[in-house]
Amino acid sequence: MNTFQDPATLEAARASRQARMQAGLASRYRSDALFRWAGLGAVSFSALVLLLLLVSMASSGWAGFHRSELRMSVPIRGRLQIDPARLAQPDPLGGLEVAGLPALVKSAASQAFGPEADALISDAAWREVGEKLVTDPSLLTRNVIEVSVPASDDLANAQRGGGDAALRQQAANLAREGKLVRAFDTGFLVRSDATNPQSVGIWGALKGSMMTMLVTLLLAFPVGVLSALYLEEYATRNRWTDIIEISINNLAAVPSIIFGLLGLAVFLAAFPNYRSAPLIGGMTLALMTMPVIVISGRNAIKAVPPSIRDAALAMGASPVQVVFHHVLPLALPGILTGTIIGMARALGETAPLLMIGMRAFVASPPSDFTSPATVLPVQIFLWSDEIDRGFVERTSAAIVVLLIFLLVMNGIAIYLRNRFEKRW
Amino acid sequence: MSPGILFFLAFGLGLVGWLAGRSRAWAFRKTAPGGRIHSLPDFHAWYVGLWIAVPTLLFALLWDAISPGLVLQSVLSDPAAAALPAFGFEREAMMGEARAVATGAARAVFNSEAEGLVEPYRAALARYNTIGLVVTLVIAFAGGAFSFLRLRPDFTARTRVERAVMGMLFIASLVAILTTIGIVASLVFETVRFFGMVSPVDFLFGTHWAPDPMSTGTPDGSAFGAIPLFWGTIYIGAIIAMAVAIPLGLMSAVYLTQYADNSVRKIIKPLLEILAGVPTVVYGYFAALTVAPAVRDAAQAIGISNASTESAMAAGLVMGVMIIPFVSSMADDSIAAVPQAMRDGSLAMGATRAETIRKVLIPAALPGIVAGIMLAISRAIGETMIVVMAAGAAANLTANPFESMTTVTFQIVAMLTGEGSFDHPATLSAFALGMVLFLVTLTLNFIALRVVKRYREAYE
Amino acid sequence: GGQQSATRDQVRAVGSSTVYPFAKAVAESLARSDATIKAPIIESTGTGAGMKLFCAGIGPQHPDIEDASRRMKKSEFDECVKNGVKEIVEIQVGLDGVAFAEGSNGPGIALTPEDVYKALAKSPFGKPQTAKTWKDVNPALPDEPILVYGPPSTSGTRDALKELILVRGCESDPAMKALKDSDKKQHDAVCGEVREDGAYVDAGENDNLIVQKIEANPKAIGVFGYSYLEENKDKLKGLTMAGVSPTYETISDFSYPGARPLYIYVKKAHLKAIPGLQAYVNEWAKLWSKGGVLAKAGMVVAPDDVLAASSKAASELPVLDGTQLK
Amino acid sequence: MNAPVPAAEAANQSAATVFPDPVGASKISARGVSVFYGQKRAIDDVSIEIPQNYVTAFIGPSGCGKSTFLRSLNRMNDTISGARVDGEILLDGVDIYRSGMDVVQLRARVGMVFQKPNPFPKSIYENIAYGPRIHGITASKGELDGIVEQSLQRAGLWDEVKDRLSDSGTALSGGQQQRLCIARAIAVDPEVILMDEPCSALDPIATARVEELIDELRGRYAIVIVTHSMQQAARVSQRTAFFHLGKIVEYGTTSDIFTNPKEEKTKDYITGRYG
Amino acid sequence: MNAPVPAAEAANQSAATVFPDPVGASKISARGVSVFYGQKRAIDDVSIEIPQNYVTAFIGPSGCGKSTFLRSLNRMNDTISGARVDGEILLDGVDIYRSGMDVVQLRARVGMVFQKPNPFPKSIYENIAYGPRIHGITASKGELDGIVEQSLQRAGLWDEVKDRLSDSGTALSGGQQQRLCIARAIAVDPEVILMDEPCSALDPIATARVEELIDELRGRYAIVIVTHSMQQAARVSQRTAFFHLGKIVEYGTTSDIFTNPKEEKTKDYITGRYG
Ligand SMILES: Nc1ncnc2c1ncn2[C@@H]1O[C@H](COP(=O)(O)OP(=O)(O)OP(=O)(O)O)[C@@H](O)[C@H]1O
Ligand SMILES: Nc1ncnc2c1ncn2[C@@H]1O[C@H](COP(=O)(O)OP(=O)(O)OP(=O)(O)O)[C@@H](O)[C@H]1O
Ligand SMILES: [Mg+2]
Ligand SMILES: [Mg+2]
Ligand SMILES: O=P([O-])([O-])[O-]
Repeated sequence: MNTFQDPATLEAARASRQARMQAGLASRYRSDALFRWAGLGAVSFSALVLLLLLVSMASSGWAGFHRSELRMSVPIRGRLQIDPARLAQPDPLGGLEVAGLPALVKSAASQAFGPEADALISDAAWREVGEKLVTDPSLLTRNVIEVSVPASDDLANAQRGGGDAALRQQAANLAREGKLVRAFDTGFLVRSDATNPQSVGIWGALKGSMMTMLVTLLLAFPVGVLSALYLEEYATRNRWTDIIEISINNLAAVPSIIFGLLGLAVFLAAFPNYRSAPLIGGMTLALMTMPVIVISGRNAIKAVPPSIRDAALAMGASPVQVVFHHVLPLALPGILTGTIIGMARALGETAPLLMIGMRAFVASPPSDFTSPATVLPVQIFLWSDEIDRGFVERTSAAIVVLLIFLLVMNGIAIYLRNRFEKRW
Repeated sequence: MSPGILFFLAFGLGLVGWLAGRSRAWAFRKTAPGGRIHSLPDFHAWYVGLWIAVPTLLFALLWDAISPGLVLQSVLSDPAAAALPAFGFEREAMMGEARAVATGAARAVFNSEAEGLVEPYRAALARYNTIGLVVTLVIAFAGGAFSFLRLRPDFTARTRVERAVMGMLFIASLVAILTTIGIVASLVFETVRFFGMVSPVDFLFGTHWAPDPMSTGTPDGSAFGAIPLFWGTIYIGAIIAMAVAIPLGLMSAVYLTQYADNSVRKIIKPLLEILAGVPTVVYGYFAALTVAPAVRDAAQAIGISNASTESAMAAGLVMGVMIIPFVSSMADDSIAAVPQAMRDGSLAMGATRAETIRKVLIPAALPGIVAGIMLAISRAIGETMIVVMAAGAAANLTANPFESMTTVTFQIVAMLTGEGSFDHPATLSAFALGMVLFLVTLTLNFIALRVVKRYREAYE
Repeated sequence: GGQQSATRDQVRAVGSSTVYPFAKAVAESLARSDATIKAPIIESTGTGAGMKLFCAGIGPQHPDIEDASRRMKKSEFDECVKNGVKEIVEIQVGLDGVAFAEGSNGPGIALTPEDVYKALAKSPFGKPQTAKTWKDVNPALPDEPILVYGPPSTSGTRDALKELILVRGCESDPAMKALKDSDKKQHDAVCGEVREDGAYVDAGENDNLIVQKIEANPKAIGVFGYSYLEENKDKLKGLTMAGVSPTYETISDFSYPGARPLYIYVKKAHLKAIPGLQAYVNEWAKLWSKGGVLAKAGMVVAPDDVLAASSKAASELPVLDGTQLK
Repeated sequence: MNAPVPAAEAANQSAATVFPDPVGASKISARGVSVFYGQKRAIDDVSIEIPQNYVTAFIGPSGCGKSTFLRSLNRMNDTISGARVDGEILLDGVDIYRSGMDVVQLRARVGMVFQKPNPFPKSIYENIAYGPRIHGITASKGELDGIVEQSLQRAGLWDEVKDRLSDSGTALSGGQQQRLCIARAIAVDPEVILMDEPCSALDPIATARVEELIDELRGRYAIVIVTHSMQQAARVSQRTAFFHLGKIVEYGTTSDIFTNPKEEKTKDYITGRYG
Repeated sequence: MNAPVPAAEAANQSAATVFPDPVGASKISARGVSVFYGQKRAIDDVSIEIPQNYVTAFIGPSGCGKSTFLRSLNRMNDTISGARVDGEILLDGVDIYRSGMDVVQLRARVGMVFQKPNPFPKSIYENIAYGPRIHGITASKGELDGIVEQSLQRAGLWDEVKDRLSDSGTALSGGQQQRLCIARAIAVDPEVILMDEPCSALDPIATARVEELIDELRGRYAIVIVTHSMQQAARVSQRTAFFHLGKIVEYGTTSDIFTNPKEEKTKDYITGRYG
């Protein structure tokens, strides 16, 4: 075959090819555009779902930060037999109870809302009045104080449009008179779990989460970073390192519930006293988080250019000095990013904690690492399972709190990564 | 003395040794020829410091473990202890109260019987604290003296300290192996027990899952057929979820790596990461409360009458959304690992971007993408909260996505938090299910990681 | 575990998810009324798993109280004794009903245990299950397909469904009653097993979902604890069982066949050691009366004679005699 | 291989040959071209005429902008975000940067071969067929087979690979890969071929084969080659442009540039004073 | 900086100078050195004497093992897993591969400068001070300041950076970075400096500065430089070794190698026949 033929034939062939090419162009560009739109569609879909999720949680969660309150006035002066100094002593509420505050609030309520007032206000109403007095003892000298007390669960339900018709009617009337309002419930952030959605709070779970995370961090971070350093910088390829490496890579993908089974079978067997404790939860989550830290740590360490190691080695630095003087400081932002992401994942983890008894009802925040606690995601799970419909909004509110924490953590991670990405 | 104090003491003494070693090394340097000694003063300092701190810390740990027993023995030998109730737990509770008062952790005892023990306790504590303190000091002194006397200008302190550091790193990396062993061990015993009651063949190949945790007597192996669970797991995690996640994830990755310009990418990528960071319990809640009713209504609207609220569809869809960022970032990595030269080569041939992506980049990145999908599947089938909250408990062996189905993870949670007693085969089946799940995800990961590795190596 | 902390300063209760909300309410009330007592920790593990934890031994690492939605079994008692938990106090705290309900706009059918058994059993009276509609079961019932949403086999409500309704319906045939003595296993299978062809739907532990489902499908029937019916009165309508509709009163006097007692079991050995344990038991007694906090939370108050006996048990703490148990 | 090489140019290095005025026969004309990467100006006001049927070499020290300029000739710079081209580049008299210019067609007319051989990870056959396929040039499988064979023939690779067309392109040796890339480029029958250091990753023997091939191909195409090796420029090209700091310092026939440079800088570079 | 340069060598390229027998004054002697990467032999039985106070250049085609051999002179190959060195390398008569050799101290005596400037991402001051710090050379801050200034002076960088010692080393230009790396190497006062293509990433002007610096430094150190540019070898070195396929083909004074090579291969390489 002659590779180069007569130029005229060649030109003709070239022209016919170009004509064919021309003919196909429009449809090629169309499919290019289509492809692009499909990609944009995929991205937008994800963004939309995220938006839908956030908006639905936020809107319902916003309601969850509110509760139904009744406005009423309570006569004080001369009605409470209590020395103001008693309020500064321990258990001031006990003092007020003895002094007859519960009855006083009840009678004030029936004055304001009629004989069935007992069913309208929450059992805890007098406590809130009492706390008000404790924070400001000067109120004891007032004739009458204006208070907002939590409505009973039934009334709150009726205000939302549930429950029986009579109560709904009553709620509507009270609301019209301005006596029944939905008010922002600052107490939600400082109380703990309770049976009544009107008086639950998130602080107990939040504190439990923070303590659990602290344990996780203290265990997973050093171990993770040190193993990452070992594997990336020092380990010579042999069977041991292969096994370590395979273990870590697999652990990173082992379903979280399996870690729960591990915690149940190992940690709880070793420390039966500490069922439900942040210590055990933190240990279980640490095992889950550690591989994440190792893997991201290794990537960050790998990203430190070898030229820097070479430079330090050639200066006569020992391998340990190379790592602690140069590699670790440079890899640290990357390691921290990975750690934060791993911690964020641990913070949202539920299933393994269900396995180790962190689903208990705990009405007070944990006092130390070995006292029973619950954590935010488990609290969400428990509330989502509650009978009382008032919990639906509270669940969303708890989700909002959890999401805020996660968004902040992710935000920090993203910031760190953008800030320190590829400085060399 | 509480162990906390011993720990502090260990650190304090270590610090003293550190300072001493350092100043000694500085002194060497002043006199050494040329001012050079083998190791920097800091290494000498660490050498001495570690020789003091490590043994004392070990002793503190040991003492923490044994001293309460010693104290207890000594209190029990006190005549006041004769009055104690014979029964163990109550007696221990009183001892505990007495100790709490003796150490100042509590103000008073609940049980007056404990009152008499407070003094003996106090005395015993004081005695053993003194012993602990003295032994700590002796150990610290011995370690310090031994190490300090070894310091010389040509002493290889650096090598030794660095060897200790390396040992620490190595031990840290062993934690991963221990964890894996722990997982296997915690699953294997109960699984073996389970298979002692139910034959593995019935379990792995039976198509009927209806264990009754309340039943008594010999278990009925035919009620432990796990195929419906495996099917539900695969149907939700590997079919429905992947039908959502693969196209959307892949197209997102393509868009982000090939089309979007930098500013768009800077916004979208974090958004996807947030989607990946939403806790599964939130997805579960979202699935149960928002998606499931919508799916049911939609199914009924198209004429599927027995559509369930807890449908495989709802759980699968939400799980798919959860997996999108995972697939997209794996695909992103794989596509990015294809050398720029491939893309340039294709573009220089006059290919459009879509052609370049479809015909060159994706085929070239395919091993990585496939491995990524395997990892995504392994994550989906191990996902728990979404199915617990949205998929249901019914072990149906059906292909209708609007029916309720159950999964392996759901049953693990149900069996372990349910009514069965702990040695009932229904409860033990959770561990066998966990074992299956572990082995399947292990296999998937193992294959996927090998594929990824080989693929990365192919492009250096 | 060789922990040195030989004590615990708060009460721990485990067990039934049915009793859980009430146990929570009592714990909360106790913590409020006495500031010196730490709020008890209540964990919903399910009755069976709770029994396992409860019976594992004496000591701070083991719970003090077991909440149970059924009576302790003989086998569990033996396990307890084996592990040194010899003195157990049984206190009946109230009642729960297994309620049948449909959406408030449903047709409203009248059921009997026998109908339910025939409709839901896997092999009614040992014969294959063929019923598709309620009419197939009993010509008096409407010609509607059988669709029942109920609790899964892991829940105590399901156990109650079995014990209180199905077995009762089953034993309406004397042959079955006889079978119980001749072949226990066969009897359990015939009387207790629920059909799995889709007519009975396992709805997961979340009873709220059952409520939503039957709300959406008025022809479906839901089975759940009475407190859910109580809480969703506006959306649901209780179905009569043998002519009795599930109400507070009918359950409370056992005229409704689906009523079952709720118990707490207290470890006597822990009474002195755990601060607040006695107070917690007393708190139960304070709250379980008619119109009390627990009744408000949806628990059915036990009949007066039972209440009296329970109050006595709460103060005197008699030790359970294992031989009465089954 | 009886290519109609212009008679005057037949002997490669014959120093006495008089070249026709490049502008007259030019295939590509750059007029005042500047290229920017963001703020940075990598090419500064370059004008040059590139003739048909000759090999034009770009030489110059590292970083002087040779690759940048080369890539602006088929708008491959478009793929680098932040890159911007000022001035005009005419292909057969038409500005390739005019709005509405179709880059897909442009690149089919102006092929490119890269420094590192970059065959697609597909079979040898598919590598060659890629261009004709995407451009829809061929109507039948037979025609496509013909093009594949012809392109491999022209690239001098046919005999080596004809029995293993379905093997992966990446399984070939470096030199074969590079010739495969050249065959791939000529499969769409372009008018111009740009080559960016096409031999720098090859061993001496493979280099010699590719250089031979370049010489054969110029009968049909205008070829522009960037090279670091002055020896190579002298061996294969008839025109040489010397770049320095983003400008063309000198442009002329290769023999002139190497034996008789006009500029001091060129001379210094040629004699190895720097670079 | 008034280093005692041997008078005979003062004029760099004076071809007539007679060199002393290298073996007599040698600083480093390699005896039958082979280097393996796993199974692959990258250096094959090389023996060479490297003199004090001269610049020795290693030249040869890409991949012939120049860098490998250079890195075996300060045991930087130890850091590559799978790399193994056979034979003896004597520094002042002591085998650096003997067991018990402290590589940390060895590398303080044999400094190294790399192809790509690799300053630490720390301040200029810290870059220079790093070596003295880890080796505990200085007793006081003042002494350290003195060393930093002196090293920068010797590297000819002092005037350019004296006002911004706390700026990051990576913020300097490429040529400045490379001189910073040289200053860093000489801050620990080594006896030998190894340089692996120290100018290949630099522009011509920076290259000239570094070459000048190398020439100044040899008064004090033995310098070994790997280079791709024969012109550079001719400009800066007094001894040249020509590597090919892992062996030294020829070794001698630079002027001999370039003007009068004994081996055919050397000649071919020098004249650009390959490479
Ligand atoms: N993508 C880019 N972004 C920013 N600057 C770039 C980019 N590519 C090249 N440059 C810069 O443009 C200038 C010219 O680069 P170019 O690659 O064209 O040089 P070259 O002559 O081909 O060099 P070499 O011989 O090393 O290939 C250089 O200073 C380079 O740093
Ligand atoms: N880390 C390594 N592992 C395996 N082989 C290597 C390694 N480094 C270099 N080689 C091989 O050893 C041989 C010599 O490489 P070396 O880098 O010493 O060559 P060089 O002469 O410096 O080349 P260049 O001029 O390109 O820098 C080459 O074939 C190279 O592929
Ligand atoms: Mg270039
Ligand atoms: Mg090299
Ligand atoms: O937890 P149960 O009430 O179902 O036993």
